[in-house]
Amino acid sequence: MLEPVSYDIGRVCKEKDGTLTPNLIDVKIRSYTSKKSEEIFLLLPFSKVSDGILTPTIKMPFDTPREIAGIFNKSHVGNAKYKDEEITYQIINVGKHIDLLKIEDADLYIIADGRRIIERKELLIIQKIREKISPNSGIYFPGTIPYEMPLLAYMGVDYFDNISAKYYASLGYKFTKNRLIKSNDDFEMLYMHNKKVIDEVLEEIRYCIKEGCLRNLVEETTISNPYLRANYRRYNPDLRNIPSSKGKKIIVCIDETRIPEVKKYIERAKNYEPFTNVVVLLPCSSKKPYSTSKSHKFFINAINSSKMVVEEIILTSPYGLVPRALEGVVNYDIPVTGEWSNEEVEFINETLKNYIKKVKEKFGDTIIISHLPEHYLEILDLDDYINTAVDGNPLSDESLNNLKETLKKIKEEQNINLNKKQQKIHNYQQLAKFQFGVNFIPDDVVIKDRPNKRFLINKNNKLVQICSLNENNGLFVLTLQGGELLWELNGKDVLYVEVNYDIRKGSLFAPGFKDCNENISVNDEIVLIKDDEVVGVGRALMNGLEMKKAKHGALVNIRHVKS
Amino acid sequence: MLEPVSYDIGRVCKEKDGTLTPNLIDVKIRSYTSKKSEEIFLLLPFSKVSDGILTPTIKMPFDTPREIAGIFNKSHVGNAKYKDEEITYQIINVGKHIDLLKIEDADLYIIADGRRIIERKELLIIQKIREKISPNSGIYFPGTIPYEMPLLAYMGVDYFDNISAKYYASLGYKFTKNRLIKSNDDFEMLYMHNKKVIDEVLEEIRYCIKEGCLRNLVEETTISNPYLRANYRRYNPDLRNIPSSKGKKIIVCIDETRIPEVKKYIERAKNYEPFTNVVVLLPCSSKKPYSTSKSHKFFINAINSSKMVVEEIILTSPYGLVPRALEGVVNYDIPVTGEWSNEEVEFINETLKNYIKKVKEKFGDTIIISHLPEHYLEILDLDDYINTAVDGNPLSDESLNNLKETLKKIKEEQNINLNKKQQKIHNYQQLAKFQFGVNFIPDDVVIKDRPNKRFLINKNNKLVQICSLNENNGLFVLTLQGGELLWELNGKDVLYVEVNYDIRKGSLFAPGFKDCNENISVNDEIVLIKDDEVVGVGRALMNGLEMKKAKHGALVNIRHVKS
Amino acid sequence: MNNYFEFFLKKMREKYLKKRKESNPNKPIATWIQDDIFLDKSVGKSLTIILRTVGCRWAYQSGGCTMCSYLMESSPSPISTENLKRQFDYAIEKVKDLDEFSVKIFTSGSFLDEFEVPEEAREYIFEKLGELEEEGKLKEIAIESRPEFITEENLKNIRGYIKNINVEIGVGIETFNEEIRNIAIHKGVKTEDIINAINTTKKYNVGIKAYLLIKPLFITEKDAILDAINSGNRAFEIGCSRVSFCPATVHKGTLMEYFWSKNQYRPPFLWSIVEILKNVKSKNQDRIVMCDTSGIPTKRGAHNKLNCECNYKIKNAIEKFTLTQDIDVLDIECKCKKYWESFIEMEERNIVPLGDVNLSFE
Amino acid sequence: MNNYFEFFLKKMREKYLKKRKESNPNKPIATWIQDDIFLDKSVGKSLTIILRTVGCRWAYQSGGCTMCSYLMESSPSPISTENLKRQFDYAIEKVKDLDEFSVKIFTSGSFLDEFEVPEEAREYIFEKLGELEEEGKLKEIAIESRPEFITEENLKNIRGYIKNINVEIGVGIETFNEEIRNIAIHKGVKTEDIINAINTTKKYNVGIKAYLLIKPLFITEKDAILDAINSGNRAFEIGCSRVSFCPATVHKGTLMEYFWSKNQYRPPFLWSIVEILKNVKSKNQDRIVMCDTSGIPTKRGAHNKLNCECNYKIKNAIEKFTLTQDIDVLDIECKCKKYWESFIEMEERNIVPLGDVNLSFE
Repeated sequence: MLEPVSYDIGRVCKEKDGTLTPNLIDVKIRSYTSKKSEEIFLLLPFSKVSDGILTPTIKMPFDTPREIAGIFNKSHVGNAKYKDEEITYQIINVGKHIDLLKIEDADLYIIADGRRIIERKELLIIQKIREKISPNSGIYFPGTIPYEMPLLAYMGVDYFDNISAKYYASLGYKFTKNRLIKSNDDFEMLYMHNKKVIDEVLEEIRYCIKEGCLRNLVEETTISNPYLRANYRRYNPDLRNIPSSKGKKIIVCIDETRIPEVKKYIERAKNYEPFTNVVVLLPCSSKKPYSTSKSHKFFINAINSSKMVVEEIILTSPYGLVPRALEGVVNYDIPVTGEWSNEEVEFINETLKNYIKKVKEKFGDTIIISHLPEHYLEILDLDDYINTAVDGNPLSDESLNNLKETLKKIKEEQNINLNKKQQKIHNYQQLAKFQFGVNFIPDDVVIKDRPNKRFLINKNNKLVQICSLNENNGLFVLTLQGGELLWELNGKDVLYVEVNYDIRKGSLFAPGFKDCNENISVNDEIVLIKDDEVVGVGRALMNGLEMKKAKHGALVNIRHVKS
Repeated sequence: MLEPVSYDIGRVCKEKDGTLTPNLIDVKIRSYTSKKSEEIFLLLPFSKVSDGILTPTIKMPFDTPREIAGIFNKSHVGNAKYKDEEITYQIINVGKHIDLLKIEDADLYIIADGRRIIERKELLIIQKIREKISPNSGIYFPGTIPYEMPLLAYMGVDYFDNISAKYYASLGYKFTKNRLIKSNDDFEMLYMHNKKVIDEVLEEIRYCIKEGCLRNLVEETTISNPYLRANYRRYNPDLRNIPSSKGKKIIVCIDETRIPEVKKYIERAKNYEPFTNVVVLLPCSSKKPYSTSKSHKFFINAINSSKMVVEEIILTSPYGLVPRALEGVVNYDIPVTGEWSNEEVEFINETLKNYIKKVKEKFGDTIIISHLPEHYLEILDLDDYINTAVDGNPLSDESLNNLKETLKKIKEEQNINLNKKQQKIHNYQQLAKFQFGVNFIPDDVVIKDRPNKRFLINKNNKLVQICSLNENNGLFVLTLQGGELLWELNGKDVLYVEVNYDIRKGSLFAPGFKDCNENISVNDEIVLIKDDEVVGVGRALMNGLEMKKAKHGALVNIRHVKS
Repeated sequence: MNNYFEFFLKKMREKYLKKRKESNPNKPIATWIQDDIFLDKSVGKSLTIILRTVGCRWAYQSGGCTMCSYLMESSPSPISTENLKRQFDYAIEKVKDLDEFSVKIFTSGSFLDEFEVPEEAREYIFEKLGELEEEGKLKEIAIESRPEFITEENLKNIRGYIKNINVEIGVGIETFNEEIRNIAIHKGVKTEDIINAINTTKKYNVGIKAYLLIKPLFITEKDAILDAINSGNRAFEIGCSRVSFCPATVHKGTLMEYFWSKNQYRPPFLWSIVEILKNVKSKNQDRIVMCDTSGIPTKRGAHNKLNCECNYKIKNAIEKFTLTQDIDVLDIECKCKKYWESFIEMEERNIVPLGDVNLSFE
Repeated sequence: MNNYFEFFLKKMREKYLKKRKESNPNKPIATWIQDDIFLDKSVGKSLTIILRTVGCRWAYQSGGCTMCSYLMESSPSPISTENLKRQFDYAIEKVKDLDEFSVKIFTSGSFLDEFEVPEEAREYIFEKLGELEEEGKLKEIAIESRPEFITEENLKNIRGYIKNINVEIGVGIETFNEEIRNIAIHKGVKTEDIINAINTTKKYNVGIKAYLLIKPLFITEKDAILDAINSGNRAFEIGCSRVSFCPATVHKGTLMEYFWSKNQYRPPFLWSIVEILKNVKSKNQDRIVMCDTSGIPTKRGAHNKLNCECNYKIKNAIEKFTLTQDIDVLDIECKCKKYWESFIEMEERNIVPLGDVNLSFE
């Protein structure tokens, strides 16, 4: 019933009539008993006969002892009409016995006893359901309060209702985005207000997913609620539901080392290989990519004028360590207070140690140069390094000159003769590994800078482009030749999608899909395969696992097709 | 122009007409030039001649170089009519040169260039102003966006306006509590909506101050804004603006060890003295006070049945360490994930070490018994202790029995014979030190439990009550005799307020105030003094420093008066 | 699966029964006189006798019903015929000065079950009652029994002593929804048995008073309302002589208490009861519709918003209605009714029954 | 305090002047022919000559005005009388084929200041212009000067050569608010001096064209509007022959640029200019009100919301207005006007001038 439009851990989907989710769902819910009775009596002011979701008469309370769970129908499946469409639904009512959960094939999954599930911090059941079901199926979590909705959407819920607006209005409570306020306003005013707050929160959820900042909205709405916060902290989202680089500044104010964006970066960057054993540690800059900042222009200038080729490594929260090669994929804004949390210190030192270990493994000896402000040195747990920022200020003339002279000396003493151009290619190769898991850029690649950065190889005495660089997110965009090269070198290790028909430019829909690499993340550049041959390249609209479960809708945006 | 009604770092005040702040202020602002010109021309659609705040014609931009700061009027003072009242105002316009700030005596302080001050993270200027001015004076911060308001109110701002609603509506932006959303709604709809959001945030600010949860609202609104978050983190609020115990559950989801409630507790608890050298470390419980929880009933039962008197110490985040004596003053709700942050671990170990040091100083030898769940032991940095929770579960029959037997054995071996009743009195004495800085409960105090907990001493062969215990916030409530005892024992070291007239029950107003102990916090129990004699006891309505600067309004709630 | 359920209920029952206390076998559990409505709609006095027996056989055998703990008041040691006679004599003494009254004999089980009341005791009691009938003092008698004991034999026996006056047997029908009766309530009674019992009693001109439970476990407030209305109407349809609604009250030691204590069961709203009574009465205007009000409006019994002032008003109205059968006395308004309506809607969305006001954010 | 300010401005000026380049001393900075409006409201051609001199004495002495960097175009090395003559000759050549024209001579300073234009050069120029007047070709002449050089002697001298036609001296009055003129702009000219100069010119039937600056530093948009309206009306009141508004454009190396680069100064909105022109013209319907449009609508010049389509429409309208003096051409609407209104209100509340659209949250 739903087609995903965009992902940011949570997802925005489109209904057939164009309505976007997460949103309110307009279905009636009642039990078989009610239905039957309603057909006989029509006396209650609030009951009207209509079609909708039918629930079993007897429901399972949350703390139902295991011994008596058998009397309840735990997998209640039915058919209903929704917006002129015949849909199947399953009601999920397993109380605290999540192991009893048995997912059937359905269009809509309705979570029973949501109030209790939230109270008892068992929200992870949502993830369990979402993992198993088709991206075209919806999850409906009834009865929520506004501040619960962002976290639920983050976990994969598509549908809500606004009955809580009425319920809490009847108790004299006024909604805000974060709490319920006791109010003297009359019921009708409170009810209208509360419904509006729900609409606004839903609008903000959809907005934030599209803008890639749903996590922030979740932080905002869970931070004053220990239950929700605990549920949030325990949730390990599927990192394939965010792109490798968002192409937008992300905001990180808490949980620095634990947010999905950072975890994803760490996962992807772990294969980074250093180019040389002379490492210059640099501070981060507020402007991104770092190299466009004033301070980094000074650093780069000092390094270049030494004629020395070094590993430029930026130490930063929340990413820990960013090699110059990968600076294009990180873009973030953090509160600048000059303080580091213990988590940050630990994280930065751990990643730095791993990195140095890697340099040592490759080159044996290693020279670490710290060109960092004083407050970095306080947190740095390094044994042996040269500090070139002598006065604690890496931007002072003295420090910059010191950096230059130090590098010059090292160059002379060690007689190092590395090629800047080779490093540049090396860096792009590392970026390719970051993006695709494997490299496909040959050492003799030709790089053109205008009108945009393009990468070409010599094929049959002709230069053909294999990819270009998207300056916005710092990632490569494949050409067909690039896709072929990737496939040639790595086969099914690459991010491929296999199709079963002759594709054309546009969208790959579910029926044309045959198989794919499950590691595909949303927005990944992918190679399209048919009968073991590259037939095109494109961009994934959902992750690989989701593609496999999809029943309809577009899976891939096909950009180039082999003619 | 304002009289404080309640404090929670920020403050709610009452205007003469009963309006509560923080709120919108209805004053006109324009420059002398405008005023003069408006008198001549009335052609601009948006300008109407009326009284209001007049600003100098020439204003100082934020980055004005110091050399030319001299051409600006940095302390612009004037008179205006506000709600039929003649008020004085000062416009604060010192750009980045906060050292040029010179506070004049005024009713209203208007912060010029607020947009830039926020952007440049110089919000601490608010605190600088608030420190110096009378609690009866207001601070007006023009031009704010909804999510800036809670932090500003937390820092001491009383007045806002809703001009940003219009400004951003004209740019096509819709307010939420945390962000601006690009919208296609028309100007009038956006403008109405944005104004409503501002009203709602202001209502929530007032609500949260009264409920004692303004910090939570500030966390919610700063967490997605690195600028505001940095300003928040750099802000060290005056801890006298929260009571020693809120008497309400506080919510702590982030910054566990840095929040004012914890800092205040640490500050007050640092004088705690142990009763014995046998210490049992216990885990916290969700129910507060701990001793009313199921688990603690088991612990206490095991301890009591050993007939051993021990120091019961609860290890917990965010407070670190809570001796049984002080358990009544902490009441909090935290996300339970079973994980500790490094900050929490460090903090807990530090406070524990300090505590053990104190025990050793007093008693020499110390026996530490850990009766904690397994995940506590992982974080505990203790050299020498007995673990009685043998199976990792302090609630198992085995563990509880083990605790009891261990204590029995210690009692026998060490031949310890402490009196449970003495410990009880000791604990109340420690609580008195926590609350008043000094103890006033004699060792031979008589404690009655019904109808409420009361403390009596023998005076001229008559039992007279010195205080009772407020079960709600775990603190003492003084009687006149209690006040006299406090004053007798400690003089001006106690929390006293000196008056200059013969008081009656009710309120002490500013004109009757003479002097006070500056350490008084809001809600503190205080002793009223006249001519060096106790004349009554009461509850402080604001902190001591604020009292000294107050010009009108109630300062103290006088409960008992010497007849 | 149902076997696990029964096993669980039985163990729960056994565990709780350990707390049962010994008591005087010669005194009934309770006995009192009250105003009551007779089948001819006249109002008079009734004597209620709750005999102390060994208790309900179904409760012993199968763990019993999920809301019932009457077994706790029964006797842990055997009750002899002699004991029962003395209990009856003790009670009947109370009406010796009345000119006209009815007698209602309950056992918190089945009066007709020999396991509880041996034949000899039963005949003794009927004989005594027969005498009172002859004296013209006895207006009606009522006893209580599960349907399986409503046999031709037993009825013949009764009518041997009680010749003419109205005899009614209260039967805990609870509901006509078999799923609710046998799963949610665990009554162990089929609808078929009930119909058979009714047909049998008709032959002997004995009435059946249908006891209907308002809001068993596991169903929502709305279903509870609809189910009670449905069952009330059905009871009259199939020939019950009157209907007595019993709004659920949370008994100690029951499965209902287990869920209630976790705030996963909420006793019915008084608004729901009012709705049910109005509805059933207006469809059966010449019939007697009654409602028990014990437990109202404590937190274990039926209640609206706790502490709302309407609680006692409605309780009184229900009592008045039971006596007068006047539907208009139930016309009561209170602004907390909005909460009831909202609760019902919220609960339908939550699918699973909600507990009492649930302010998890506080 | 003001001394520090002047010292700062001077240092700033000196620092920036180091970047000044040498140029051909025999060519004027610029010269062009354009459509223009004469004092009698007829429209014809005018020749503008911007002479290259050593530049404005005030700028050298005191650091000059906070928005002006014309000194950068002046010559770093001395300009001789001979050079000036050649510049003039070069320029005047352009109108040799025209039948009727006016001549406007500017120096980016004061034409009447001997420091810039030696007496001999000035007399040479006036002589030549006198000849053109006699030929009947010259319709009007205009020069530019700070008021301190508008002396009886100088005027007598001019009128010695230029007998009858309209002579106007452009004076950078900027505003009639002394605080704004002398602090915010740092003009170094008292209102008194201006009035004296006007009185002097009147005696010689020489006109004064008031140059008024729209939106100097340190004042809000609203104040800028009101100040410009005020000053425009005032200028006519005290006898200026015409008013020419100059919306501020951010020049390089100025204090204005310093604040603009930090987004702490925003050039005026075109809506503000429209408001000013409409207002002043409608109060002075028989007078000529002009407005410079250079720099419009770049981000350094006056503009509405950048990239809004109304920018060029309004620029054209202003140019048309200057030529036709028809106020109706300024009746333009665009929905970005709401932003202008809101900006003004927001800025009044912010007290200190705002920068351009300021989306700090992005």
